[in-house]
Amino acid sequence: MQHSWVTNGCRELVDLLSRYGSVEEVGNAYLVKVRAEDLPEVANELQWGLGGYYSTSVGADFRPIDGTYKLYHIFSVPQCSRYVVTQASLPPSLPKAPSITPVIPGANWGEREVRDMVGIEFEGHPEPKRLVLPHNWPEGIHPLRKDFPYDRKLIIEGVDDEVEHVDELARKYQVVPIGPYHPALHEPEYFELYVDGEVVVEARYKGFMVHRGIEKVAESRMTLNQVPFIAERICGICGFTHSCCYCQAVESALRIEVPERAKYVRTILLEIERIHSHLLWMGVALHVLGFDTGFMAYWRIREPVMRLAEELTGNRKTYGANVVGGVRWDIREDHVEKALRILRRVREECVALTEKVLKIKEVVSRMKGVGYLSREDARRICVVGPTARASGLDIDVRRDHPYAAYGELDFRVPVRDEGDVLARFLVRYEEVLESVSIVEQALQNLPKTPLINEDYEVVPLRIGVGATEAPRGEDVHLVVTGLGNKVYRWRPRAPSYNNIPATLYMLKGAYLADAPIIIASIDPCFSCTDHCLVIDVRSGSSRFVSFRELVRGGYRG
Amino acid sequence: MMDAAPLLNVLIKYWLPFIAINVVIPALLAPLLDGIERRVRARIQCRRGPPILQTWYDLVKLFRKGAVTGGPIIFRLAPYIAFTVSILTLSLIPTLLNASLSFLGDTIVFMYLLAVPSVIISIGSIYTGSPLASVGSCREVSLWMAYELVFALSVATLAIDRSSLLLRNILPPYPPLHPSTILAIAIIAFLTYAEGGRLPYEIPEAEPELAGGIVLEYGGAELGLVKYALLVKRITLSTLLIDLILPRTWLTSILRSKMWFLGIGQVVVSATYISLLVILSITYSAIEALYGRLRLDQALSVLKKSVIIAGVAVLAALMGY
Amino acid sequence: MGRLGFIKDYLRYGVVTEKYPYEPVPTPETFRGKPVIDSSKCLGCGACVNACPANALSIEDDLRGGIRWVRLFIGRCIYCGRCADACPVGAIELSREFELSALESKDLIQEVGLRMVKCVICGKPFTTYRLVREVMRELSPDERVLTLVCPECRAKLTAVNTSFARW
Amino acid sequence: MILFTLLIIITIVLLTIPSLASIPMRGRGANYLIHTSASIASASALILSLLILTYGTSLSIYVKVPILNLRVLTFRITPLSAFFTLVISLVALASSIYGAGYVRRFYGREYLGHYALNYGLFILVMILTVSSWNLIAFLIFWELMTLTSQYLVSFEKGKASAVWAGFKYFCVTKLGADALIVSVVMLAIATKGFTATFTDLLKFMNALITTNPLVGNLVLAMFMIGLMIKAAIVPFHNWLPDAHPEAPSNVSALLSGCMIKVPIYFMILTLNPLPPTWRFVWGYVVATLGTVTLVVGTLYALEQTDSKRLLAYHSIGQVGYIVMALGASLVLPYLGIKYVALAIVAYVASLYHLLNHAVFKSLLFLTAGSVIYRTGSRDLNKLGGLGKFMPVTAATALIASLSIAGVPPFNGFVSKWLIYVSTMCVKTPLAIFGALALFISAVTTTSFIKYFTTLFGREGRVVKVVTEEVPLPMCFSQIWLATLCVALGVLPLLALYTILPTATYLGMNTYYLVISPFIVSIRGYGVNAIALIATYIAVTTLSATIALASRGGRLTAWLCGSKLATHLYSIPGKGYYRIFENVFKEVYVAGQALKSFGMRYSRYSLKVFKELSDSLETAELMTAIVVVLATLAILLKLLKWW
Repeated sequence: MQHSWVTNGCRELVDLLSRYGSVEEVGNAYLVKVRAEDLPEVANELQWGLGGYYSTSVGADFRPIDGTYKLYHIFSVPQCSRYVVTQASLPPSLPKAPSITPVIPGANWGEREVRDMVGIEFEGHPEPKRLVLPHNWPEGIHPLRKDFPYDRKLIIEGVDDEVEHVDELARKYQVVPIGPYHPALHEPEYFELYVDGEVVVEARYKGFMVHRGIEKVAESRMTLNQVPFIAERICGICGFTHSCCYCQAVESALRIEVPERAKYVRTILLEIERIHSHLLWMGVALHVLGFDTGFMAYWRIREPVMRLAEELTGNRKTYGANVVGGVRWDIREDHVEKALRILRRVREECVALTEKVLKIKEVVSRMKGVGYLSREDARRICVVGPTARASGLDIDVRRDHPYAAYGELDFRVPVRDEGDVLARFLVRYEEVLESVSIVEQALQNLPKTPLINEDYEVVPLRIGVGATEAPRGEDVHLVVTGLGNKVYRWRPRAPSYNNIPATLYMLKGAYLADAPIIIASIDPCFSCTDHCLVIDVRSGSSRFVSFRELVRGGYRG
Repeated sequence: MMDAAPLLNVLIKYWLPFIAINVVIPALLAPLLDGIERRVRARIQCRRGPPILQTWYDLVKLFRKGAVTGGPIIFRLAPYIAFTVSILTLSLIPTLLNASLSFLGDTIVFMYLLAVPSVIISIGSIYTGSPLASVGSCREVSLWMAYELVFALSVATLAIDRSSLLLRNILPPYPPLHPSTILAIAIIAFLTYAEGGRLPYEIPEAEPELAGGIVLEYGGAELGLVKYALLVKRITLSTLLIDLILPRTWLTSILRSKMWFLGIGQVVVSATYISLLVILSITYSAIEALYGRLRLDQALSVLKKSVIIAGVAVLAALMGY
Repeated sequence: MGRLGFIKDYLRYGVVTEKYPYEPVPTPETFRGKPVIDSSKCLGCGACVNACPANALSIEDDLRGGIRWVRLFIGRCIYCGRCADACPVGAIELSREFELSALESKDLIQEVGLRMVKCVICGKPFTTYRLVREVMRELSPDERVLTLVCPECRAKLTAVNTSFARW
Repeated sequence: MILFTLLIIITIVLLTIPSLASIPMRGRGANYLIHTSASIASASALILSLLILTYGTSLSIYVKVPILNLRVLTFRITPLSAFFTLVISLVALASSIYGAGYVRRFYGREYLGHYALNYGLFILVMILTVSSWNLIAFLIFWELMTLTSQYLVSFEKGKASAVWAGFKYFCVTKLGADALIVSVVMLAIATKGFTATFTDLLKFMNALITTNPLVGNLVLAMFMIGLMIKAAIVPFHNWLPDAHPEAPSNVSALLSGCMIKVPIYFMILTLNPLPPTWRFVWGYVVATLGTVTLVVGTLYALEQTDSKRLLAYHSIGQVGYIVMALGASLVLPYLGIKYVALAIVAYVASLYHLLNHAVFKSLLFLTAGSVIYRTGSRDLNKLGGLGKFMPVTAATALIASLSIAGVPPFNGFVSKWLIYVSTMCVKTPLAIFGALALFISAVTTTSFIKYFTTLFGREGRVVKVVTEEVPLPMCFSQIWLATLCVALGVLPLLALYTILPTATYLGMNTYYLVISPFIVSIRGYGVNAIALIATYIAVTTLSATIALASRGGRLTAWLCGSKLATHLYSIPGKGYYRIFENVFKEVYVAGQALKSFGMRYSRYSLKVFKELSDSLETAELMTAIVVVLATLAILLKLLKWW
């Protein structure tokens, strides 16, 4: 009775949540205000009791507003088609919350990032080390606090010597570094593999080396409608999904109705992005396995898709299409024809090529049984996307939390139980075919409505959660709208953020030669995962590079 | 008027110039063949591919660069030694002309010299302590051990058959061609492919895995030399295979009896040699384009199987087949 | 042999890569390349500067010379086309040109200089002639005078007016 | 003649009197006394053996018991024994000079007087063993060789592993000696008794084996087993990898370089005069065992991560090469006149490799010793980066590694090449042996890539030792042996001049050698090797000037501003060839079977001696055994006399 405004969704979920605090429905999410000490219990109930999936943690400095810190944990509850955002207010004097990592190991990174960036301490965290900030960053300075200006210059003394720390494991085995630049993926990352013979005994990851300060910049000096353009630059491949996710978060926060046609266009572009991303990955996977002919062949198939995206949006990367309230460019009738033709060809060639590739012995033998991730581990580390689906977790945001036009289209979610690299390859392959079919359906059923709804008002301090299924998995954005057409807090969480910790599990017991394909198999996007502030200088000291300096750097060319 | 025959005799007596030609021309040809191979691979991948001379351009570019690292002396010297030895190896087998430094047991010396470049570069690479270069070097020598076993058994097969370890005697013409000889030549053909560091066996360098592996630490002119040494090694291996199947003396003698004028037989043989080299390059690179990389243990298992085949060949040769 | 299928593919598709630097690559008509400011149309209103998410566009008033500079630095441009959306007169458009490399970063800057109007009261340049002309076209003749007054002076004037009204 | 006598006297006197004299000395005195005198004695033995080889004559010496007018001890320095004396004295010279520096690390820790006694006697006894010409002399010195070397193996009393290894070594080889003794006793009973010379024995043996093959072969087999245990032929090899590493490194050099060669002398001596059929059979037996030995020994060496243990396993492997070639030289003449020349090549190869192995293996042990001297560690998983501090040791270790690997133009190459030439083109299983040997040569190479790079290359993984080059005497010995490695490789005729007299002495027709193409080819190779090395040197100096002129800066590894623990990036020794070992595990399974046979044997021998050792101290045990032996000998002598 007290929840009569709850329109649909799980009674059970609402009952559970209302035991801990007041529940509010925001778009496709429930916002529940809980006490900090209840967090582990709530997390346990949601993840293990109800069968939900932990997504991420967000910290926010609300001191200018109500004098507290806010800590959000986001959970996806697929069977209710709802996200759950738990909000805990922490006192400004000593922001402290019990850690949920002991309950959900997958929360490890999320909490550590909150600790680094906002300065909320987590009690009982099993690994209370820095994640994002370098080791020699001064204590007590947290970049995402509101009293830290975005263009503040911070000269840091000393050298980050965390890796110098030598433990027994390193003494016993050979340490093989992969990185700071991955030989095949060409992205900044650093894996430390402890190798016995050529077998990996243990692996460690150090990332967040190229933080770009996107969140801070967006919160500080961009307007609500400019953020989509920086959001899509979080990733070089799945940019559209980020801008879409952001727009959905804002739309849900501000209760903006998006026109039907815009939803369809978004769907089409999202799926085109998935097709080219998966084809790219399949090519790269073959390159990592040394089979360059297959690599070139997949990219040959991918090229028409890129050209199609270029025709539809004016940019090979579908950049610049999304704004809050809709999309900016329409799909013309003649494009529909052309797109259908290209998609047909892509499907045919992809099927033929994959059949050929799967007959190549050495390629298959190097994927089969390699990089095994069990269903239980996948669940505990909260992996998402094809990595999860290849380990038997049947989750897909498109189906579980229908957004854009997915609710009206017919598609299948491929799931496999093998949990190895080959399964991930096959899941992606099947997804390409599904995506082709989704785009075809969407193109054929484009509704005739306006493209964009710009008739909305920016109400400050509304919370919205946006989620999309990026090619690599669930992409979650949390937005708190701000005063003056701005964003108060925006936290994008890319899928690789949840998937990278899984590689450490997969690497154990693998051959060193298989490490690159295992790392590549989650289709990691290190630049998605890193998005903050520290840029490294050759002198060996790290410093905070202000936005202005970046501007000047740009001029220097 | 000067008679041609005595001149020729003099030249044959002083065969050193011949050997020089035999060494220099294939060495110059090696990067060119690589250019062809790159082109062929590109075409199979539906790419346009670089110009044929690209490998030469690359090498020249590398030679003009200074070294980046000042590593230990053995590391710095290894490329020079490797390159010298790979050139020396060429002098032991007939290439363009039918002349070589020939002495008893030269087959063994040939095998040893063929191995020296990778051994010395492995030592140099591990010496630097670079993890990926060390792993690459260990892979290189692990593979080499297995190759050596197969190679030794096949050479033993041929040597048993001809009762000689003189390379000249092992090469054709073969009086009766035994099945064991054919098997051994087939195995050597496989080895010339695999030992050339071609794709399913291009494990020590493995760019996506080890970022260049064994040659990772080298740069500039030294890298150029290492790469050149590998190219020369490839052409040496191809030459070995061609020598095993091309009946030079027979061809020359036939042509000498038919054509009266000077040297035409030699010209034909040389032309055949070069065209066989090109054909072999095209075939090898086409095969290479169609394979992925094996893991070291998988590659060694394949080689273990070929050890068994080579063993069968030796046993057959011992029984007189 | 499955492998030979790849050779068959070559025979079927041929060479698919382009001789790009030697041959031009066509771009679709919807392509968004380098933005071009039409200096004959630009009013200097600054709508594009506000819209630009990447701060590629900027406005600078040279008060001494009385010139307003509208600058576009392509090094920062993300080719989103928000400036073209925002421009009231269609002075900025995204061309189909994409070969943007330059030897010096200053080659990547487009500048449009617009003469500014001096305030009739304080004499300080405050906006461009074109903008004033455009605004005047919309207004009734008796309101037009105010367009030549800079915002500060106008604020003072309004304050005086309202105080009169109160009195 | 006077010169010979003088040299013999110098050798014997300088090896006995200082040894005895230094018993009461504890440290420095014993060190300098014994090593100086041993060096001079070795040098004189070297000259003596060279003289004998040059003249090609034999020298006989008798020790008479005046009352009975019996020639109790008979010695004869034949060209063959002179060759072995040469090998022993070459290594002993280096080892003694090296020892003067090396044993300083025992000052104040161990009692050097006993070391001095055993060290001097050990060298002398080895020389006397290969010179002994009757049974009693052979037995006495054979046993003394075991006793003295056993003491040296377990010299470091503080180390339990050393004491245990010495004990195991003693037990195993003692049991081997028992087989030997039994056969010798049988022979002695059958012939003139213990004073029977080898000439008599061999004559008798020939007769016996033709008339009564069963008994003859049984006696011969007993004798051979005794020798093989001492030579560490698989499956009797498992004492060696324990014993050799535990000795002080200069003694390890002697053990691996010389002592395991002594049985080979007796193999040559006994097997060569056999009737052709039995020669052929025994040749095959020996060649097969040699091949098994070289394969198993070297493949096991591949997985070692202890520097001296790795070298010890390689000693097994290299003895396999020697024995395999020896077997081939016995087999080949039987195949026809065409192969007689090949047989001589095989024989030459065998002795050549023996000489080479003595040189490079002792050098390798010395370099390992130098590393121990400076760092105190033998662990290839931990050591590293010593090349910067110990350039001489590193350079000599590289030369020795390349030599044992058989990389041209070093000495190992020539002898291995002769082995392949003599075996690979023969239409018999020998060809497979040759091919396997060629493969194992590759394994040896990779193994020494590991040995060299782990010790001297990269950065040390765990032990970061600030260290310096070893003292001068040690450097000198290493350089001396390294020079020999190069010289014997580039100028193979040097070695041939010492080997050919032994062939003539054994009645091989060197006529074949002169006319056969092989010796020409050896000469031809000599020329080519010089050409090769000339090219090497030219190119390397040229490139060195270029390379060193363009000296680039070295950058440290960098991780986006973080420091990296780069020394942990070095591969530990165990990681080098793990995958190869896994894939070729069948060899190891087979090797394990052989090893378990050996283990069973050694366990048995240990059990036998365990009871003895429970009640007796090692020294007492030695005396006890000498007494027992002497009594046995006297008893038997009396029996005969009576």
